[in-house]
Parts: sequence; C-alpha cells; structure tokens
Amino acid sequence: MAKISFQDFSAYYKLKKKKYVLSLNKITLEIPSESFFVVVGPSGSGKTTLLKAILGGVELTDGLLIINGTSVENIKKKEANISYLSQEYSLYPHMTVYENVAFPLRRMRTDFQEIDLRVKTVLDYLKIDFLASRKPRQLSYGQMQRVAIARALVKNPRIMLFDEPFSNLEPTLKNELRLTLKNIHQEFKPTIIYATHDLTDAFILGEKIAVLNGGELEAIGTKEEIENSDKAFVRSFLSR
Amino acid sequence: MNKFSTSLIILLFSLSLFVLTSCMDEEILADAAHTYKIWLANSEDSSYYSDYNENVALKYLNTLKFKGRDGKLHHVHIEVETGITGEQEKFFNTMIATGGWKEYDYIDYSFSSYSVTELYEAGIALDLTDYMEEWLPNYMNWLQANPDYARTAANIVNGERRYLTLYSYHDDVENWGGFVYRRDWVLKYGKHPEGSPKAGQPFTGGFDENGTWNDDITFPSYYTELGQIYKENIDPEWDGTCPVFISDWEWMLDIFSTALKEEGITDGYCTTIYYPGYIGTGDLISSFGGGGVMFYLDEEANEIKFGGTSEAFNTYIKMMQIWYKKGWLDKKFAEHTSDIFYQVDMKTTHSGKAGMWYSNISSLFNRLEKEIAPATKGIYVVAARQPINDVYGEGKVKFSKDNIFTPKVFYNTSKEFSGGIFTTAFKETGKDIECLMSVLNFLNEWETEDGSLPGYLLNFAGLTKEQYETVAKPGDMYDRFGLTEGSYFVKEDYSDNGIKYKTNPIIGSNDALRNPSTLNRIVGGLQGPLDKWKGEEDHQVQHEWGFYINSGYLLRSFEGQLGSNISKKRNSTFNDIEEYLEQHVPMMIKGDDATFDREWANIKKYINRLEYLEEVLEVYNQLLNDLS
Amino acid sequence: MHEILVKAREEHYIPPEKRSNKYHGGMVEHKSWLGVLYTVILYAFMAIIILICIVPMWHVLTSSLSDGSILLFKKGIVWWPIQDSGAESMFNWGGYKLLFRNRGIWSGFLNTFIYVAGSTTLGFVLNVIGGYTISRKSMLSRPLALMLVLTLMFHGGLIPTYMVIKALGMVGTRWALIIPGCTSGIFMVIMANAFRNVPESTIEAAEIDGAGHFTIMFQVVLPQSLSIATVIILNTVILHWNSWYPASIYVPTKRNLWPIQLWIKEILAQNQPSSFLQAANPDYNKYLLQYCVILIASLPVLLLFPLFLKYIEKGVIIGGVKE
Amino acid sequence: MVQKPNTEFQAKQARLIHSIPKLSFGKRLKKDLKKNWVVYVIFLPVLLYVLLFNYAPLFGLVMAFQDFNVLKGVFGSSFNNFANFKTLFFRDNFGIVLRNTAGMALLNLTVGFIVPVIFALLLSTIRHKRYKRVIQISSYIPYFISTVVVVALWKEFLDEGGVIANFLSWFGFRNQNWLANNKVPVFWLINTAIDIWVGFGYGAIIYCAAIANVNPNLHEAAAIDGAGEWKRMWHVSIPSIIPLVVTMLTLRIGTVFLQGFDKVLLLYSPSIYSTADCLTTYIYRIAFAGSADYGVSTAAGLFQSAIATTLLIISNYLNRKITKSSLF
Repeated sequence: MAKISFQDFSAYYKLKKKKYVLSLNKITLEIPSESFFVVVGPSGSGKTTLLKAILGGVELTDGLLIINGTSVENIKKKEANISYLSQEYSLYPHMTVYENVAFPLRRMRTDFQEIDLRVKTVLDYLKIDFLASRKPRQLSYGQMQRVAIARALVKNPRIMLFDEPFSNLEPTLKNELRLTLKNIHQEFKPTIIYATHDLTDAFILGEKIAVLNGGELEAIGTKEEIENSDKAFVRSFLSR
Repeated sequence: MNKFSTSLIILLFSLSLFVLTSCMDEEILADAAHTYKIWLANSEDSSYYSDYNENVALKYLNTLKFKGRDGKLHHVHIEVETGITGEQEKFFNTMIATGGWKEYDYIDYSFSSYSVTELYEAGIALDLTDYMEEWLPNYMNWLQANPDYARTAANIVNGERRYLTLYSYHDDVENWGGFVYRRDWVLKYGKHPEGSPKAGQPFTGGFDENGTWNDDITFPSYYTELGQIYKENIDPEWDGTCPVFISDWEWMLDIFSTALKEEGITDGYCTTIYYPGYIGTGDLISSFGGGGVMFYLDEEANEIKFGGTSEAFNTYIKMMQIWYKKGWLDKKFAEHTSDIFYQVDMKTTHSGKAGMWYSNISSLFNRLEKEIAPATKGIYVVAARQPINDVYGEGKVKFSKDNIFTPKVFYNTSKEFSGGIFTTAFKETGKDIECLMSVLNFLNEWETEDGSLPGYLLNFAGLTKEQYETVAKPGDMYDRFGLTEGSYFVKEDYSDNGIKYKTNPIIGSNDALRNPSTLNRIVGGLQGPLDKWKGEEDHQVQHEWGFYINSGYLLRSFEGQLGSNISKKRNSTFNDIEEYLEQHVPMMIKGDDATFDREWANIKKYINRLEYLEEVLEVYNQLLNDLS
Repeated sequence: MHEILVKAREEHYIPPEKRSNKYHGGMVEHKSWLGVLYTVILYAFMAIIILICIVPMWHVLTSSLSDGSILLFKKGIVWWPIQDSGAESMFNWGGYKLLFRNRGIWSGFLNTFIYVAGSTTLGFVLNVIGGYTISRKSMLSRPLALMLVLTLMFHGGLIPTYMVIKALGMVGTRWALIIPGCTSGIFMVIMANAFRNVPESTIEAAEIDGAGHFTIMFQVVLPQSLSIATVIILNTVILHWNSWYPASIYVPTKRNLWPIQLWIKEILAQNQPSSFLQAANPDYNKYLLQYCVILIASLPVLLLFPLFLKYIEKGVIIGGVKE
Repeated sequence: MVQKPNTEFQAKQARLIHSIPKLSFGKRLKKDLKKNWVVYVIFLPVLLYVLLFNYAPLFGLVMAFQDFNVLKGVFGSSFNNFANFKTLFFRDNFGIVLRNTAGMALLNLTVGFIVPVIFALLLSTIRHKRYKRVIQISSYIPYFISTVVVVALWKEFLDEGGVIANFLSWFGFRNQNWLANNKVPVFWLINTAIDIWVGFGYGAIIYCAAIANVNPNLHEAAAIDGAGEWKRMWHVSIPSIIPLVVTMLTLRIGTVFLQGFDKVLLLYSPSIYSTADCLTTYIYRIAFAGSADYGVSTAAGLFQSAIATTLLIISNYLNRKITKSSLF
C-alpha cells in the first residue's frame, strides 16, 4: 500500500538555543510497501527520529523522504493516515475505551453507524470488547496497549509506526502482543515500521531489518544477512 | 458541553421576560418639546419606591399645565433620574467629561467639584439673570426678602453679578445635632451651688406621674457677675436652668465623675470628643472668641480668617488637656476613627455610661432607656447650647464685661438646601426651557391671589385627598402607607396663629414619610404655616441647639464659587492641615506641658510652611468683597 | 519489579462498582503511631480552623435577628439574638422584613443571575482560548502571555474606560455589565498553567488522529484540566456576583438593570446610623440591615459552593470512576 | 536491563553536534506561522477583547501628566508635566509610607501566600471525605463577610479585654488595644492576619484543585512503596503543584503593591499613621478626600503600575532561572 524511501536524508533536533544534534546522517533506505520493517539499534541511535520524520514531526531536515511519491513536507496531517504507537500509550484518560477508539473516526466525519461497526469489530479482533466502557485508569498495562493498537487500527492506516511499544511488559504478554501484530500485518497489510533495541523482537517480527548506530545505517537485510554480516558494530551489537 | 447551552438559554429567556415587564405604563400627555429630564443627587429609600418617577406628587405635577415660551399653557412630562448614594460626585464628573449632561435639562449641582461659573464658561450652565424677571419671579422675591442668602446666590462672571444657579431654601432651620448631657445624673449627684438660696442642698425633682420631667437645677454661673452680664446682653429669658458657660460644664463634669463612681461604671467616662481631638467645623473652639479652627467669616472685621494657629484654638486644647488630666475625658477618644463626629463611640453613650457628648436627637430624653442596659435606668438626656469660655486664657478668648461674644462657627444646617442649574441642551434639542422654569417657579410659589393652593405645598406638604384621587393607582406609595386621605389637610378655621394646613398624623408620627410623599427633592422643603406635630420637649431642643446662629460658617453657595484650581489648592491645604492636626492635637491633649508647647510650635511651624494657605485666604476675601 | 506490580494489582483489585470513591483504590494504610499522632493533631487543628471561620458568620446571623437598639451598644460576639426583655419572640425578623420590602431586591437578584450567567459563559470561552494559545510552545505564546498579564498592572481609569464603552454604544444597556468585565488576564494565565500539565502525548496522539485545534482544545486538553477550570469558573461567578462598581458607572440611572449588590449598597447607604438616628423615634431595624444583606448576598453562592467542590474533586476521577 | 555506557557512542555524538546559525527572525516567524496560524486565528477574539477593554482606555494615562479638568476633558486639559507626581511624592512622610507598604507587602507575600498552599496540602491528607468538605466550606465563609463587619469584629477582638488581647496577654504581652500600638511590626502583622483569615479558604481552593488534578497513578505507586500520608504529600503532591505555585507567586509579586490594603483605610487611626499609612490610604487622602483629583490619582495609579510591572518581570525572570517554569 505505501512505499517509503529515504534519499540521503539527515535530520537535526534542537539541543539548546543554537546547538542542534545531527540525529540521522545521510540515510538512504527503501521500505517496500506492506512490509514488516524493523529498525534496531542502541537507544539514542536515531530510531525515534526516523519514525518522527515519517510523521513529518522533525523541524530541520535535508535530503528527501518520499512517501508514496509525495515528499513528507507537503503531506497534510489529516490525510496522512499514519498511526504511531509509543511506550506511553497516550490514551485519553477522560474518555472510555470505546470513545478512545472512536475518536479518530469522529474526526473523519464518518457517520455514526459505521463508526460503531468499525470500533466493535476492532475491539472484538483484539479481544478487548469487554473493556469498552472502562476508563484507561482501570486497565492493566497490557490492556492499555491493546486499546492503543485498536485506536491505531480502527482508521486502517496505510503505515503503522511502533516505537518500542512493548518494552516494559512482561515476556508472556510481549509474545502475545507480537503475535497480534503479526496477525494484523497478515490480515490488514499495512506497512509496519517497528523500532526496538531488543534483538529477539527484531528477529521474530522483521522480514527486513535495519541496524542503526549513531544516526548512520550500519546494515540492512534479512535476519540471516544481519546475523552473519561482517560489520564490526553489528557483530558487537549481536553479542550483547 | 451541555453546561454552556443551559446558561445561554436561561440568559435569553430572562432577557425577553424582563424587556416585557419594564415598559412604561401610564400614557404621556406632553409633546416632545415639553418632556424634560431632571437629575437629582439624592433619591428616596427604595422601600417607598424603587424609581423616583413612581413618586405620586410627581405624577400629579405631570398632569398640570404651565405657561410656555409662546405664552400658552402646556402639559409637561418631567422624568426624574436620581444619583446613587455615595457615588454622585463620580457620576457628575463622568457626565460632564463625556457630554452626558446634554440628556438633562435641570441638574442638581450640589456634588460638582467645579464652580457654577466654570460650568457656565464651559457652556453647560444657562445664565438665568435675563429669565428671572419673567419666568422665576417667586425665586427673585424670596431672594429680595432674604439679603444675607441673596448675597451668595449670585455668581461673579467677569465682574458682574449673574444668577447661574436656582437655589432652594428651608423656611426655618431644623437642628438635628448638638451637645447633650445626662440631667438625671446632675439631679441625683449634684448640690445647689453656693450663692443660691439653698446652697449645698441636693436638687429635687425628676419624672412626675405622667412622665414629664421638672426639677429645680440651677447652674452656678447664674449666681455670678458674668452670669448677670450674659442675662442682660445675650439671653434675658435665661433663668440658670440650662448651662451657658464652660464653668457650668466643668461643674457638671465633676458631678458626672462622682456619678460614675457611685453607679460603679468602670468602662464609661464623663465626656468624649471626636478622634482628632477637635471638631473640624469649629464646635467648642468658637466658645473661645467666636471663631473656628479652619476658614471662617469674622463678621465684625468682614474678613475670612483661618483659626488653625489662633489663640482660641490653643486655649481650647489647653482646656482639653486639663479635662484629660482630671480624668473627665475618655482616655481612648483618639481610637474611635470609624465614628462620625456626632456619633462617637455609640457603644458607650447609648448604654448610658457617658455624662456628656455630641449627639443627635435619637438619644434625647429617655429614649435610651432599656431593660438590658442597667446604666440607662431613669436616664434623661437634655440638649445644651454651645458654652462660652469664662475660665481659660486671657483677653479676647475669655468672656468678660468688656469682651462679650457668642459662638459663631459650629456645625449646623443653614436655610440653604440645594442648588440646581438649567443646562443649555435645550438650544440643540429645541425644548421649551421657559415652561420648565415656570414649573419650578410654581414650586416656589408661597401664596396665590385666587385662594387656590400655592405651589410650594406640592413640594413640601404633598397632595390633598382631591389631588391624590386624580392620579391614584392601587399599590402606589400613598396607598401602601395609608395616605389615601391626602398627606395634609386644609383647615377651615384659621384660629390657631396662622396655621392653615395640618399634616396627616400618619406622617406626623413617622416623619421619614415626609420626603417620599412630597416633591421636596426638586425644590427646597419650604416649611411655611404648617404645624409639624412637635411636642413641648422638641421645642426645648430646637431652642437650645438653635440659640446661636452660625453666621461665621461659610455657606456652600459661597465656597462653591471658588474656581476649580483654587478649590483644589484649598482642598489639599485643608487635607494637609487636618492630617497633621489629627496626629498632633491628641499628643498635646494627652501630653504634659512640655509636650503641649513643643507640639503647638510644631503645628505653627507646619502650617506657616504651607504653600497655598495665604493664596486661598486672599481669594476667599477677594470673593467676599466682590459679592457684598 | 513488574511481578510485584501485577501481583499487588490482582490481589487488591476491586471492580469499580464496589470501589468507594477514595482514590487510593482501596489500598490498606498501615497505621504507624506517628501517623496516628499526625492525624489526631491535624483533625484537631482543622476543628479550630472551622471554629474560627464559622463563629463570625454565626455572629452575623444572630446579630441580624437581634433587636437593633440593643445591638447598637453591645460589645463582643453575639452568641444568641439579643432581645429587650419585653420582646415576644426570640427572633426579630424586622431587619429582613425591612430589606425585602425594597422592591428592587427581586429585580436585583434576577439581573445578577443574568449578568453572572452571561459573563461567566463568555469569560470561560475566552479563558480556554487564551489559555490554550499561551500554553502552546509557539513563538508568539510568550509575548501574548506578557500582553495578558500586563492587563492586570495597568488600568485606564474611570473616565477613559467609560468613554470607550460609550463609544461602543454599550452604556445604559446590559451588555456593558456582561462583556467588558467578563474575565481577566489572570484567569487565562492560570488556565494556561493547567493546560501545560496535560501530558504532551495525548495532544500528539490527537494531532495524529487528525484533530484540529478546536477539538484538541475543548475535547482533549480541557477535560483533563477540569479541576482548575472549575475553580476559574467559581472565581468568575463570585467576581461577578459581588460586583457593583461597573453597574454604578454604566447604568446608574436605570434601576431596573441594577444587580443585587448595587441595590444592597444603595439600601445600606440610605440607612446609615448617621441618617436614621436623626429621627426622634428611629427605626432601629435599619441597624440590622448591614447584617441581613451579608446573609442574602452570600447564601446563594455558599449553597452553590459544595456543587463546585464536588465537581473540582471529581475533575480527576473522571478517569477512575465509571459514570 | 541497564545498558553499558557506550563511550564510543558519546564520542561519535559529540562530533555530530553542530551549531547551525539561527534562522533569521523573519524566516523563523514564517515557519512558526505556517505551523501555528490556526492557533493565532483562534486567539483573535481574546485579542480583540483585551485590546478593546484593557488597552484602549490606557489613553487615559496621559491624565497623569495633565492638570486634568473634567470640563476640558482628556484632550482639552493642559499639561503640567510632573506636577501631579510632585504633589504625590515630594511630601515629608512619603518615605514612611513606602516603608510601611513594603513591609506589609513583604509579609503579605511570604506568610500571606504560603498559608493557603500549606492549608491545601494539609487538606489533601485528610481521608474522610465529609470532614474535608466541611472544612473547605467553612474556610470559604470569611471571604463573604463584608469588609466593614470584618473590621468592626477585629477591632473589638484587638481592643483591651478583647478575645485576642486576652489571648496574647497569656504570653506576657500587656493587655492593650493593639490597634493603638504604633511599634513597627504590630500593625503590619494585624493587617496580614486579617488578610489571611479572610482569604486563606478562597485562596486554597485553586491548590486543592491542582492537588486533586494529580495523576492518581503516582499516588498509587507511592502508596505501594509504603509512603504514609505525610511522605506521599511531600513526594507527590508538592512537586505536582510547583508550577501552579510559581505562577501564582509571580502574579502575587506583581500585584502585591496594588491589592491587600483596602482594610487599612478602616483600621488605621492618626496615632498609628507612622506604621499604618500605606500607599493606598496615602493616595486616597491626597487624591480623593475633598473632591476627586483625577490627574493625581492617575499619576498614583501609573506609579503603582510601574512598580508592579518591574516586580513582575524580575520575579518571572528569577522563576525561569530557578524552576524553569515561568509565566511568559
């Protein structure tokens, strides 16, 4: 559905009044549409900036970032239809689960019955329909994450961005949610870009994996290519 | 957000409801040229009516016809707007500054901080001199009959005497405040003074069976040589039964201190005084040579003087210091800062624990007696005239055979009631201003040839039964307060000494009803031949408090003629002196003789250093010469 | 660390219906003797505070029912309405009768209600908009905040303000009492402060979901700072409930537009002891008016207050308790 | 799961830090407008409201330099440059007036400001909902009693033999009328005490709301760690209301010279002018006793506004340095 390509793309984010940090340095990268692409690397290696760049949230950039043929600057936020999920869940605390999931659809002026139908199907799909009338504060972490996924999914986005969404969940719940992501990818075929510093995540999920370090692209390829790549950093990163 | 929508709906609903109910109800007879708008500073207590236009006497006035500019009789419709108590000066200034005065044809001028001359020069006030002859004859006749008020009724406009203000006057002065003392204590604890036939004997008398009071108290000054001089020159009818001199007062204060001891009152005192240590309008200071403490008129010298550094003021403070030392004066007199000078420390005076104080008529006779306040048992409070100093100081400040004087400067109402100006708005609106003048002239009308009821009765006595019936409406003020028989009656027989009209007893018993049932806010409350249901006791009060005339007191109509920048200087000088005296006079009263002299020197030094004092005195005297 | 968290949650978990609204989610507090001592002292201290605050209003209530002539010279706190010995009933309702005989009181209450409702609504909308703008991290948010705060410092003065309102044609109408004073810079700044406490992630999420500024303002940011917003509404209500000064300037001669506070000021000014004691037999009930007006002026707001309190407390638990 | 500090990474990162020359103001403004133009459009009604009703009347400030005459109006009156300021300030007791005002302002700022905050914090540790509500409502009541009655009551309490005078006499103070005592701190303390008594309930409400607005998860987490009421208040409630306290303090510093003196006019008496006379009463006596002098009163207003603005800007600057959160 959506092809994303970085051409010599570098991004800066503001450290202090005049000081800027180069967080991405001349990245050229092709993310095929409908692929499950994983970006891996130590924290602060520019993973989050990469995702933010796709959302158009980075102030200062040069080089090109094309999504489906149009450069990221002139994509209007409303039609972008990209979802973003981070560690913080960012659910609306004052709305019930149902309202949280329905919120994006209301903005798209879709009529009431359709909203109700789509929200119900998504909640069933993620097996959290019994939580519909609860408030975020009454949910467990796992349940919150599922609601966040539901909210992202309900507007069936072309691109779904995940920024270490499961890092503070216990292993059993992590596996479960990874499985759900996989099913979502099979069933709805969005382009998924999943940033993480956890290798097991990368190897389980990613069809293609990119290794980032200090804002530069160290390696890119399938699980096997990465495992026996000859790059020094990749090898030391794998052994950690 | 449903909260918003609910409050918006309520807002719209109540708005529409209110617009419906507030439309005017009675129809208007007069045409546009004869509808006038008047602004008055004071309004009536809103328990009578919430809008002055509901005043029944005004409704009656609006049914009459008056001569207009074209000589014909026209119906008029006068709409009256009133000021908010305490906010009038602010309203007046805003109205003048923003041209709001153009809406009004006649404006009450008593709250203006600018002289009428300035209002005239600014093109706001209308010059009435040319209109007086033809349209305001009654007002002119009254001025000719009262020259001392006429003098200040005109304004000096580049050298000439022009009439710019329509003043209104009381026929006689009604005193509502003065010095009072507990005569029952004098009777109980006092002894006949030496020189009297029963010297040393206790007084006799008190309340008789039907509650009237009589006693055989005579004051010591009656048996002195000065007393006889006072009797010959000032008050032949004086029989020594009421205090006249400071010596009488001190004799009483001594009695009061014994009374307090006998009655076991610990939190009372013989007398108290306003917190600055003196009363700014000159009371008690004019007992020392007739002058005042601030600006006052010295009649003999026909000059305006300043009393703040005078010997009279010094001697007065000396007296107070001695009263303080003797324990007669309230130790905490300087702390009652939120009380007004005629209601100082009511907590003590109204519980009967004070011997003598400056009060108003509500605490007279036995009105303070209450079960719950033991010290008020058998209380009988009597009014006393301003005393004359025969004890302290030398020469001019002390009454003697060749220095006979009476107090001339003290706080009292004068005949002058209020003043109004006609605005020049009619030149643009084309209104028939002469017709409005004939209305006000009608309200100044004392007697009529054809025997009909003169106009002043409308503004003083109100409406007769017939007059009321022409405008009666159920639920109006007369109806609610039982005045349907009219607020006064016309008596057929004129037997008792010229009294032609008799007030309705309902108003007699509750004189707060007098103003709302009449029109006397527009033109003064002239009394005229009307009995006022006053009893014998009230006669004694008015006689004592009104015995001396405060001829030295500067009239409002005189002070109002100062230009705005000079009156600003006068006000700032007045405030600076008052602020300084307020702090230093109490020190002199409470301090020893060394402090007394040191502080008096400070006061003199401070006042002489004041910038504008000389200039203000000069302008005052300049104005005095122009006017006389 | 997670294991403890999950176990603690499962063990003490109470479904929301059974949960009492103590927002600690039913956590059991183990009582150390220091904690008990602290609580005892605190409760006693608070009891004193209640006493100190309630007694003066009780004094006002009892004074308003006493006999005016005796109250005039009574010293100290009036614990029970004082009557002269001969009085028939324990309470003297003369003061209230005198007050409500004034026909202006009723139109005053209605007008005040209109003004309070109007200006609070208008003020609240302006507060939210103003607060939202200066709470965003945009270039102009700081200068605009400075502009709003300076409105507190500088005041044009009576005559200039009157001239501006007159130029707008509002003098003499209700609008002069609703629009000009409906809010002040201080409320917008406090609102901005509350908006800054809203977690940034929820706003970003809303932006990603395609929400425009208006939706974010009223549907995402405001509901999360409802407690402070309610306090601002409460302050605005009280500000306008007690205000009489604008009315005394803009509608001085139109008594049918007067709010209750201006009527009260007028009634009190006409019945000062300095005036009513000039009559031979004064009506002492007039001395009670100053106490009666406090009650009728403060009662409506005091009754309204618990509602606001509930709403302020509830402001946060929207997230917790199922409605 | 803690990562090993990657020194090599930090070195790499240091190389990457560039100092890009700041965009010119115009460019940055254009960029900002592009992003936030909607926010500014929404702000227009507020801007219109503020310009019309707060800034338009400021043309009246010119009266401070005029011998203002109501008849001539703002545009007709003649200029007298600084004469109004001269009548205000070149008087001998102005120094004392400033000292008193500063003293009362300082007390008002420190004690007067802290008490409502502490009261709100204490209130938050009270568990019984009904008792907490009773306290809150009763603490609110003094705000509604009219100033005249409040002053009358306190005058009687402070008088010899009054409730407070007796209470203080237990601590060795002579039983006297404290309002007649002109030693320096006495009147200041009285004025602040009355202000606190009237306003602490009203003032605490906003802090109660801020405390209630705290994310309950934090409280829950602290409770799990075994923190008692006191600790939780210290570690959770206080940090969460710091930004609001800072905002309110900055505003209070700015307006401390303008408000809080209305009761002095009713409390003070000539014998204690030396400690009680403050800016408001001083200006009232000069500008309003007798007839209202708009020139002088506007000059006085301008003087107070100038002080208030400088204080505000200083306190805001300090806040930005110390606690990073500031008004503007």
